[in-house]
Amino acid sequence: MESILSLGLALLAAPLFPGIILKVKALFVGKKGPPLFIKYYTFVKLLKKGSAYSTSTTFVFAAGPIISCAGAIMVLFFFPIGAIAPVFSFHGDVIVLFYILGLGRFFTIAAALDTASPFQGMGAAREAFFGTLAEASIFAILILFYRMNGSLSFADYFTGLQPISLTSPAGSLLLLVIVSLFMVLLTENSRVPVDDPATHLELTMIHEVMVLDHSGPDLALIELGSFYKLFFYSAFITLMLCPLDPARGLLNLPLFYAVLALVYVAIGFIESVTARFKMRRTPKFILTSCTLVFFAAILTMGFNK
Amino acid sequence: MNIFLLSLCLIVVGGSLPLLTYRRFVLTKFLYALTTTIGCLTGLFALCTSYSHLERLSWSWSWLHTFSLSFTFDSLSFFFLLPIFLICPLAAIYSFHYFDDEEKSFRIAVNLFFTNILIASMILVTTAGNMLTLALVWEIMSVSSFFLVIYDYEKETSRTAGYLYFLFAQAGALIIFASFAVIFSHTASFEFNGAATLPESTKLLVFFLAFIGFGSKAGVFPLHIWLPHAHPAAPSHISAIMSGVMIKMGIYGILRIYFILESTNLLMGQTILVFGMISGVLGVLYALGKHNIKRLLAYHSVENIGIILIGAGLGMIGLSLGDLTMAGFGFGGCLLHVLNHSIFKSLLFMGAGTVIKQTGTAHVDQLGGLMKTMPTTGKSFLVGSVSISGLPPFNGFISEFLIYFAAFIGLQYPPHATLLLTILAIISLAIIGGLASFCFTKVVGIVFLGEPRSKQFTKTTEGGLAMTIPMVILATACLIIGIFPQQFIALAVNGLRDLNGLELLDPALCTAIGAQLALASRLFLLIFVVIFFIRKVLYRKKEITSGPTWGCGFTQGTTRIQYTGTSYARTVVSFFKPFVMLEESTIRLKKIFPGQTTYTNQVGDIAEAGMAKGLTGPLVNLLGRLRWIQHGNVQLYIGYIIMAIMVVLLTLFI
Amino acid sequence: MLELLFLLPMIAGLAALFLPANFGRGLLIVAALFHFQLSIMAWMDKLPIYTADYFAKTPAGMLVLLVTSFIFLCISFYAVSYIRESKVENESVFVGCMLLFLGTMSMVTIADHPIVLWIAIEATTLVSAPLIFLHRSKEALEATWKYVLICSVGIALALLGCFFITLSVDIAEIDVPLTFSSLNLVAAQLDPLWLKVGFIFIIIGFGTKMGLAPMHTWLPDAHSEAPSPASALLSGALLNCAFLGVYRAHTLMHLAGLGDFSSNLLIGFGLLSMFVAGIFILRQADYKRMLAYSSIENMGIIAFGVGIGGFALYGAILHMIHHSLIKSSLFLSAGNILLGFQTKLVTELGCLVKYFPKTFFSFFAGFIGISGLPPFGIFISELFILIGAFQSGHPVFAMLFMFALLLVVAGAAQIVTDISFSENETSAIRGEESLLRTVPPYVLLLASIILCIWMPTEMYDTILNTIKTLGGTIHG
Amino acid sequence: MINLNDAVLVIILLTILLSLASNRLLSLVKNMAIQGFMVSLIPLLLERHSSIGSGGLIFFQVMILIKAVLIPGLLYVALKRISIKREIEPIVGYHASLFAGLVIILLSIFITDKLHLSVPDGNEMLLTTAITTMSAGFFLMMSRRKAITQVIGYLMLENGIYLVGTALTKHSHTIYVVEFGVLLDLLVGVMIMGIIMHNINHAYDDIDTDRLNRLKD
Repeated sequence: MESILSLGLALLAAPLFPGIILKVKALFVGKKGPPLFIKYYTFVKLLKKGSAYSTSTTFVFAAGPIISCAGAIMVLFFFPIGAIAPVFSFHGDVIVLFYILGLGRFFTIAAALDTASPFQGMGAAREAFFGTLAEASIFAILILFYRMNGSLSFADYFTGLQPISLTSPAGSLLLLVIVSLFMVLLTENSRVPVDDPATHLELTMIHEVMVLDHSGPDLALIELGSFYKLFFYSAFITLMLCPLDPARGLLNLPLFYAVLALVYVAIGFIESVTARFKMRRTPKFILTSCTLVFFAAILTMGFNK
Repeated sequence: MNIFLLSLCLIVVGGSLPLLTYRRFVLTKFLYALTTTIGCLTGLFALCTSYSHLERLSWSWSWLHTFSLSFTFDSLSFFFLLPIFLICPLAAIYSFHYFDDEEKSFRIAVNLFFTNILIASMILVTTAGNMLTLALVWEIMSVSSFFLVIYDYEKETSRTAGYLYFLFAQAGALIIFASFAVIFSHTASFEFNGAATLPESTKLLVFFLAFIGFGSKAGVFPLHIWLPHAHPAAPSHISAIMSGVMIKMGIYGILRIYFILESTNLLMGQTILVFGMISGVLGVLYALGKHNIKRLLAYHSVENIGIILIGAGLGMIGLSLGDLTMAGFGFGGCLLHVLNHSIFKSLLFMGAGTVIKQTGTAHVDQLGGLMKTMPTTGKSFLVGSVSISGLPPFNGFISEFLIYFAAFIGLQYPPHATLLLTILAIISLAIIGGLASFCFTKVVGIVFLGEPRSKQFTKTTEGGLAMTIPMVILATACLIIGIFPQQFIALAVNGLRDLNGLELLDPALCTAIGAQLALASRLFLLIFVVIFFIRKVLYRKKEITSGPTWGCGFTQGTTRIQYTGTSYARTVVSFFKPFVMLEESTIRLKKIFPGQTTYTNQVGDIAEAGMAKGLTGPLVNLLGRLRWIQHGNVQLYIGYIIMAIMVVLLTLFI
Repeated sequence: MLELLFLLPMIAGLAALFLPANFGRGLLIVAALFHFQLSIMAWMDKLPIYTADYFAKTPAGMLVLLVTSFIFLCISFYAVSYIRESKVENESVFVGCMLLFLGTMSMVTIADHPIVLWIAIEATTLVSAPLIFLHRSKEALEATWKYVLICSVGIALALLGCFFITLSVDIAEIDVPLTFSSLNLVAAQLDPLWLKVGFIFIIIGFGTKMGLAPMHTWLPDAHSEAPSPASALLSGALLNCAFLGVYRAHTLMHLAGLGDFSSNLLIGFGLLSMFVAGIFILRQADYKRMLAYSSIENMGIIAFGVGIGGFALYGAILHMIHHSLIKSSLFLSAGNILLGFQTKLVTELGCLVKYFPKTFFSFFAGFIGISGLPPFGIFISELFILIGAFQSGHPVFAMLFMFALLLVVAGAAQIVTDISFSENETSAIRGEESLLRTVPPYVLLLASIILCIWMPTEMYDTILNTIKTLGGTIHG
Repeated sequence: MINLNDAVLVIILLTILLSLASNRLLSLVKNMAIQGFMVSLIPLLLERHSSIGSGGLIFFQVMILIKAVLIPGLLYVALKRISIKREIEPIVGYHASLFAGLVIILLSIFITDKLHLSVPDGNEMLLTTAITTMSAGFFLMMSRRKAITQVIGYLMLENGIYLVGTALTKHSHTIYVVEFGVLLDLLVGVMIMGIIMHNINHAYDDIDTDRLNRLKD
């Protein structure tokens, strides 16, 4: 019951946090910024609209948003939000979930290519490339976690006997992981410095250009999916930063959401102080994250036994 | 057993019939498809009925007075028979509409004949009960598939492919024979069961020889060179059989030799693992760079063989470490991936075949928008693509998951080499998965989605029913395995039942995960369906308009403005440059108002180039220099004789 | 009487030299049939020997005899059609020499006295020379000259070798009849040094005839320039006969306890021949020469197998039989190609499969067979030789053997696929594919397949008897 | 008293040196006739052959007939028909050839000495001659261009081998029928070579073996 409650809360609250990012960015340039609930407003607005479909597209175009959104939601089903046992969990679920996210990416790309637009193809190529590299980083993280507590599910990572946190025996290594995961977060959720949807120049965009042709409820689904995805990555980092006792149940949530908000603030901060990388530097950026974790994983060879 | 023989007879007879009736073209194809399908289904039936008492299935004949040809079944052969009996009938049905050139009726009849010889020989390979038998049927398999590869012999590429294939098959077979010979020289018998008594170092030698030999058939990097040539050359349903089923015989051979040796040497597993990783990553990389759709698929076979080998390697390491769970997951994943790959790869080859047949080109960048004109092919191909990318909820994911699992279990073992290798295995699996989905978004996106890149492809039509039905069946199979993984994992683990060292494996350990995976797949499907209906509700009574794609300000875009596969893959391919020999040719923009520009690239295979540069080139050169021996002068020839006498006499007196 | 085996074809041959051409063809077939029947009778022990000082029935000889007789029978039918279509001027010489050739070869198979063996082998050279020169072209002339000169020189050395063996008997002061069968009984007492020297000269001498490198130089010329039926006989039958000479000497050496020495020589010459053949088969421009080099390779394989001994010996004997059948079939098919396209150059022909499908079938099947693939027997013989090589502890040799095999297959496959499939503009002179010319290659191939599937017990026993003296075995 | 045996051997050696030095084909043929005759005489002069039966006598007569008369005769006829008188431009010149001949003799003596074999009755001289004859035969074949010289070289080789046969082996093995067969082969061989030579001359207007250089790889 607790699990379902926390899941429901997360599903509802996720669109709130990107608002924080916008707020932070606005504050940095000395503006007031949009209201915190801006994402809800746009979401509802999009739902009300109709759609225009390109004559080039097929059912794949429509399937893209559904699948990517379903994937993101699915991940939350398995994630211990606020160290509260998730709805479902089994040994190995992390692999499934990251592959589900991969499926979402597959269809987003396919949908982009379905429009026959040159820019969308370009964005798709970049998304696929960076996604692949990020996947390597993520699996390196999983290796490290397995070395640390021998489990392969989110629930065990944070609610098990040996939760993974900065305070755990090999916690020092986690610093590397947090940095790396943050980099992955930026990549996977198309944030600055990897991607900047706000440039309004299609040639330099990655994710945003792929969804150019979507409109109305389809676009709403895409937005929703990206909220959940960002929420998931941030929550992941949050739980590493601040270990919570699973026994306390729902009482964890306030602290959890507070730290989570801090992660979003950090994203906003990064977005405000850095500019987008040149496209050529991006692979190096992601590779750095991969190397960091890999290094950490190698270090565990000394820690155990 | 009698039913089994009956099915074998049916297959051979079904293959021979076309040779007699080729003048009645349609009848021939019909009879062929019918008998072959019935034959394979009979075999499947025999398998199912005898599943519980496999040990009774064995028979042998005396051959050339002293030797015996014996055929036995165990769980491993049972499992490898599955893809044969499942894929081959579908390929036979597919051929009904694929072959439609009545002028070539005799050639087609010959092709059908060799197809069935190939099927029969593969069945015999999996059931061969001793080394001599295995050697014999192995060679029959090579010969018959050679004829299938050179079906289009008018084309230079087909002949080259056939030639390469022939050479690799011969070389591989010789090396396999050598490994048998080493066993024979210790046991003085052709039976498999004596091999366990070999000294440890000899076991290693036998295993490595067998690995090279069988590996060249399986397409392990760098012995895969024949593969990307042979598959595009052969007719598509033949590629489906060869890639889907035949190259798995190489895997079968490796596993068989490994298990008869009963060795627990860690080196074997590690070698297999390393080669698996190399094949996997490089296979998918080269696939990315290829523009011919069938060649691309062929490189994906190399990749998938890599994944299978990673599984097998992890299984072997598990066995050496005494961890039966790891072994079970490794081998189980390996076997399941064998089945899965045979399903989605033959689906993809059939899809590619339909595309090539209906459009007349295999070049990815010339196609586009086929989803609208060939919906069934397109949808099945999409399913196949998702499956081969190893994404849930389709079958490819299930087997990759098992292999991941084995690798993660391996993480807890101390030997540093093993640990490092398992870490690398996980990373490379991740990279392979990522690149594979990269590659298949390219294929699906460029070939089936978007707009046709050339006018002539706007009016393509769907292939005949006989071509679409097998694809639909296979696509359904992909989904079924994804949604009901327990049964299939159980099937794969059952395939390990009779193998040495794995008798104690508790199937429940490995199959338990199946239920969880099923849960995950079904949950995902549920969420998908829910969102799907919500979306439907949302769009009710909404205004839906349609128009051209927004061109970002370009108003007069032609269909040629679309992104091509070449440019799509370019960044990744150039990222891996030292391993991928990228040759680019482009016209640089110079003027303020630049004229027309082009960009093409070729991705060279380092193994192929390396072989040409490091082995065949110098060898041919050297041999060419030696040709002066036959100089034409009688005086010189007599000199040779004197020289021979002198040399030999010297050896006598020294 | 056993002597009829060579007397009958010799008399028929002499008669044919003087008979009108039309009689000759009939005579050829009749004599071939009779000879085959005699061979069968010899196998059934129906022919007593009258001159036991010179002749004897040995298992190895019987095998070669049967193969020779069978091949000759097939070729005789082919030859009749060939003569008719290729306008041979000197038909009676052709027929006569063919029969004399058969006679001398039969004499080799039953010769027991070393010098009689020598005489018979030298005689094969002399009677086959006119066959090679049949078409009277400049190339044929050159080939004949090289054939006669080099083979004569080589075989002269074999005579020297025979004298040395005699010397070894003398030095040991043993009084036995000078026949292989009696020498074998006292082999252990013979003088080892002279025996070795004798063997060296015999292997060089008969090796010249057998086509072992580096004495093989005449072979590609002669085999490619001879008319196809004669090439088929040269490759399929004559080489075996020369091999028989080496084999006899090797047996003697083995029994004298010098088996290692002779084995090493055989292995060395065998491998060398295989490699030399490989060099020239790769990128060979002339398909008949390719076949000729392939014969050199196969003789190398046989020598290698015999040298290895044991299990490989069984393989070598099998290889000899199957190579004869398949190679003669290939030469007959090559003859059909030559008649059809009028050229021996690979580059000038192509698409055999379209123009001459029947010939294509036999040619390609022969290629499959010679490459060591089932269902043809060379598959099994090469496998056994390979296994034998490993078993006897010669892994390095075995690897070289495999490498050489591959080299040859690589070359041959290229040529054969080119001939069979490549498109060619210079269109062919479309000859008819007459039944008489297409069936014999099939029959020969079929024989190889049948022997690979089912071997008559008598033949099996004979092979076992053959290899028993050399310590060969089929039980590991 | 001069050892008749040795005298014959010396004559044989002389013929060898002569044929190496001679450039006239006709004198080469004559040389061969003398050599053939002398070689045929050797067995008769050997002591252990003293008890020759009537069969043996007939055989030796036939041998002299073939080696000293028929074969040189055949060569003579061939030479007349092709009307070529001398060997121009040998591969190894005449003076060098003569020198090579001397070296060959020395080597043969060395080999004979080195072998220190138990040649019956210590006929080292015979063995030396035999080896020299064989080697010189090979030398002729390799150093001359004309086909006929090569035939002569072959004959010389054959003579040498024959000398070895008689020198080394006990007479009890010699079965005349067998040796007669050898001679017959030799005769027919030379006959066939003569015919081919005739054809070569016909086809190329020369019997230079350099022309026979078409078949090669």
